[in-house]
Amino acid sequence: MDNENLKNIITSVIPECEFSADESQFLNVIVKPEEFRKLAEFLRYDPETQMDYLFCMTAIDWTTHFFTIYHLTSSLKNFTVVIKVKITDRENPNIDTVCDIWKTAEFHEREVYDLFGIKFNNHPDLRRILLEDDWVGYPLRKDYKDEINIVEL
Amino acid sequence: MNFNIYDFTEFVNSIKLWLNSVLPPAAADIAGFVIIGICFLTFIVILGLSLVYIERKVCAFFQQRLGPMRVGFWGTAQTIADIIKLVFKEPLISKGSDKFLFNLAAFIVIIAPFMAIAAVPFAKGLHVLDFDIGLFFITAISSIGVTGILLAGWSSNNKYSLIGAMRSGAQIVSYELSVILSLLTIIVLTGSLQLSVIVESQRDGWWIFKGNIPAIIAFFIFIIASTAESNRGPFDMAEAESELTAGFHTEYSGIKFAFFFLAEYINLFIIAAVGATVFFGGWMPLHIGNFEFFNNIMDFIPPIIWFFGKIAAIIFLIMWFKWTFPRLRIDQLLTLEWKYLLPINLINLLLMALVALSGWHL
Amino acid sequence: MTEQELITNIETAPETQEYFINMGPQHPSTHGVLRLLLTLDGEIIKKVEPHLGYIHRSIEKMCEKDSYQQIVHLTDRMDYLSCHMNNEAVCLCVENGLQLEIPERVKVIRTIISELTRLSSHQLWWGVMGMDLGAITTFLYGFRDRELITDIFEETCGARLTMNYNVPGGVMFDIHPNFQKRTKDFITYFRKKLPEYDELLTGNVIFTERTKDIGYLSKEDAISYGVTGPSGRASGFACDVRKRFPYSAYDRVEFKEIIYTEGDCFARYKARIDEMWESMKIIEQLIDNIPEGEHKAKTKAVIKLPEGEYYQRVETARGELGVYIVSDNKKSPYRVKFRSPGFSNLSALDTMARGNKIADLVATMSTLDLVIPDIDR
Amino acid sequence: MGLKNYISDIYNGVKSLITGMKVTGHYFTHPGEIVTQQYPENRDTLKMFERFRGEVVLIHDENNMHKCTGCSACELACPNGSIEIISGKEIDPETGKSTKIIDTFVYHLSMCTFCNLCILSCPTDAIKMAQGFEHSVFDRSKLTKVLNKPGSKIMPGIK
Repeated sequence: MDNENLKNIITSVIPECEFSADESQFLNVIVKPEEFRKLAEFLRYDPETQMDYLFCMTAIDWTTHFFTIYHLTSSLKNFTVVIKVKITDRENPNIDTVCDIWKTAEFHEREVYDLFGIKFNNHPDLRRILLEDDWVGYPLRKDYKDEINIVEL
Repeated sequence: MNFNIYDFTEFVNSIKLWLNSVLPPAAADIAGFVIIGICFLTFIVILGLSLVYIERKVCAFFQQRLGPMRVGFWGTAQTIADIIKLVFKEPLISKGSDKFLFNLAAFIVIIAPFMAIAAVPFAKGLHVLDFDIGLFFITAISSIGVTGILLAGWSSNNKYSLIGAMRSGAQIVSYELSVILSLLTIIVLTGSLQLSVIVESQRDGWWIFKGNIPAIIAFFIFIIASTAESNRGPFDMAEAESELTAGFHTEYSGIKFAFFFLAEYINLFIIAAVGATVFFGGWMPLHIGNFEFFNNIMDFIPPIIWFFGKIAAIIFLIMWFKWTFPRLRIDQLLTLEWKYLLPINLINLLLMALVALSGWHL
Repeated sequence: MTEQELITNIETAPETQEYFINMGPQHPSTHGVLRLLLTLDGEIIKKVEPHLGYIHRSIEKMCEKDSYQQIVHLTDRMDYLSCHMNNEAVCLCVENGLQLEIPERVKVIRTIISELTRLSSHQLWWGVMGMDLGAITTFLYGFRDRELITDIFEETCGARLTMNYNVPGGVMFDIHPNFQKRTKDFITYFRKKLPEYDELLTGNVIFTERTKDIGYLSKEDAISYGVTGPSGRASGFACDVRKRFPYSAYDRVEFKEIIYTEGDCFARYKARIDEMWESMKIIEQLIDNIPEGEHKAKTKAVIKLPEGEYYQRVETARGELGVYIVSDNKKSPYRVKFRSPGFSNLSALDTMARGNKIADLVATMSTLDLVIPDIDR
Repeated sequence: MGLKNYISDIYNGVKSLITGMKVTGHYFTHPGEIVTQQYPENRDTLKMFERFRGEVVLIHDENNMHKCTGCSACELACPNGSIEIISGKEIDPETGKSTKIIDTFVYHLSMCTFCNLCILSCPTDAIKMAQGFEHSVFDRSKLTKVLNKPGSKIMPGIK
């Protein structure tokens, strides 16, 4: 299946999604947080896609909004899709968890929560994973300031 | 004073006579106790230190290393340096531990092999406790040590220690059976539990050769079971440093830790001594039936060398096990005992009885 | 009574009480500062809860300040046992972004050194695996053979562990004149020594009893948890990046992707042992055919990646390492994410260890081959 | 059948154990294969490989001349800030022009990760990695080193 087909399938589920420029490495889909869960479930369980392997999950802070980024592939079929969820709420960013669909997301979501402060609704155990529990702030946000620990060279 | 390295009876008697001549009888007895006690203390310390050194060297050679090389010639003074360090270390007692039992445990662990070593026949006449239940006494006393291990694990107030102690309890209780049954196999032939009688009965050949196949099987079971009983690898469940950090002696430091360490090696010595006495004729030189010429040559080597040579061989074998095999899991350990060693042992005992009845042994 | 029935019996017994044990951060078999909070019933594990971050060094944050050349040396400190592959991942990602043509010689050199690194990592793992199970001698034998590889590295790359041999565009130095000879000598030597590993551990009855049917991970779980590398392939998950997305010179060598379907500790053990044989095969194919040429493509002193996102994956000794670079056309990246294999592999530990004993947890952990700096980053 | 399995289990188990013991036994009886190096004793014969990265040194020739122009390219290339170059000015007596020279080349060994990036960035090959690896000291401040020797000058002709 090529990217065109994949685009069609995804559009049939989520009509309002955006696709990124063609020259990027993988097919990029940008969706809203409310629709993300639906798309994830579809891609995982639909017999045509069967995206059972979430090989990378992270987030980016674009100062005005966040992207949570899911790199998905299938162990049975050879295609990859990157779902980007645009979260515009900086004060209280939240998104549905997918850790019941891909179990690896449990740790990765905790990491994203830890470093970006994005909350995952219905996550069974959302705590900081790398930093201490009483850490203040979310270090990978671009507006994070730490005068003691960050040394500017 | 008549000194004979082949027979210590006269030597010991002359000391006794001399003591009696210079002291009143009660005082002479007490003086005798003190002398023996001091001898054993020195012996145990030297034995412990040298066994630690030997173990480290043997282990190093198995692993293509050189082992300790710095202190003294080829590192010979290394263990002395270690013990000095341990003596000067602070004896830590963790908060929340039962202090009395915590201290007591270390002593119980060291006392058990201390008492057992008294019954070991070193050479003809060089034998402190030679009574008719000698073998029974050794096996009974040396299992007191497990009380110390259990106490140590419980009183440390540390979960790792407790797990280690419980494992060790289950292990020693089970393997005690195999040790005793494998020794019983030979007792069928000797008809006595007295160690001097057992040694004497091997004047024309060691039981491992005379006792036919059952004796060989019994010896292997004995080696396995006694390794397990002394908590050494591959049966070091109680310590299991990669699982339980250090098991029952996690919380011990300084000289009390040294006690545990020393006790392990003295136990090793006692096990090897019992094995050597029962299966390899103790201090008895290698004799083949009525082959006089050969027997005379063998007799020329002093019995004390025979005895320590045999012990060294058995200890080496046990060390070889330890430095080759992975550790068993606790349930596998018990499976090995109850499903394999014990049934084999019982059948073997029957076989031996058959052999003894039919006179098939030499 | 089967073991399962025994476990249920214990579970239903009214007087037993679950208790917690902290395994780590200072524990001999967590291989670093990993803390596992175990919920135990007697010796049976009810739950494993990993607590990470004891050596979190915020490498991803540091990358946002560093130039692309400087990022490479930070990745050495992630999975220090497969440092070359980590470097290679970043370099490939940057080269990919720059559309840089890499000399053939560089590709071959990188592949050989990658495979040597994999060998050395697996040798260390083998030694440590034996030690975790109580056979300390294996540790020394593993290190003995590994020493020869580190010597090769030291001669060519200048360091034994954190080599930093890759730079964007190529490798830092050309190979040392002795490199080929030493590598060939090593392969001949190690072909003799590897059967010894089997004799010591693989066939050993105690070892097989300790590892067979322990720490089972199904294929579905392996994929869902993203368990990759030899651990994933032992569960039947064909995830070898070298086969699926060949990079460097992997498209021109023949090797087998080791796949076992048992999914237990022994399968993971066997997968790594077999991988050592395959690595040696790859090196043998390439060592005599290193093409002539430059050891480095020309790059600018200040590298600026064009705006965009770049994802590159490589197969490290522990599994699939992903490097995700988002660039905004400055001298340092906007965001770097390292998808480290250990992090995902560790997340499956709970599933694998439940219902087993503490001793099995140790075996399971050592077959997962965790490197803590890789997990914490 | 059960009994047969039982016995073959025991036989195979014992056999595998003996195979393992053979391996360790082989090494025990072949002390010639011991790989231990006794480090402080073998200092005289211990030679590091020429590419080994032990510490950064500034190359001085026999006339106490070095090639560092003080351009601080290495300072910029260093990811950890382990190099600090404090430069001064020198007035050429013949032409009267002032040129930039190094005053002190400070090297913090405690921060160095031996990544070799400074060496690669140096335009005049003034610094190199030396093979010394015995860096342990009792006082941390001793790890901060000044690499240019006192009274050293820049080699003529290096720009």
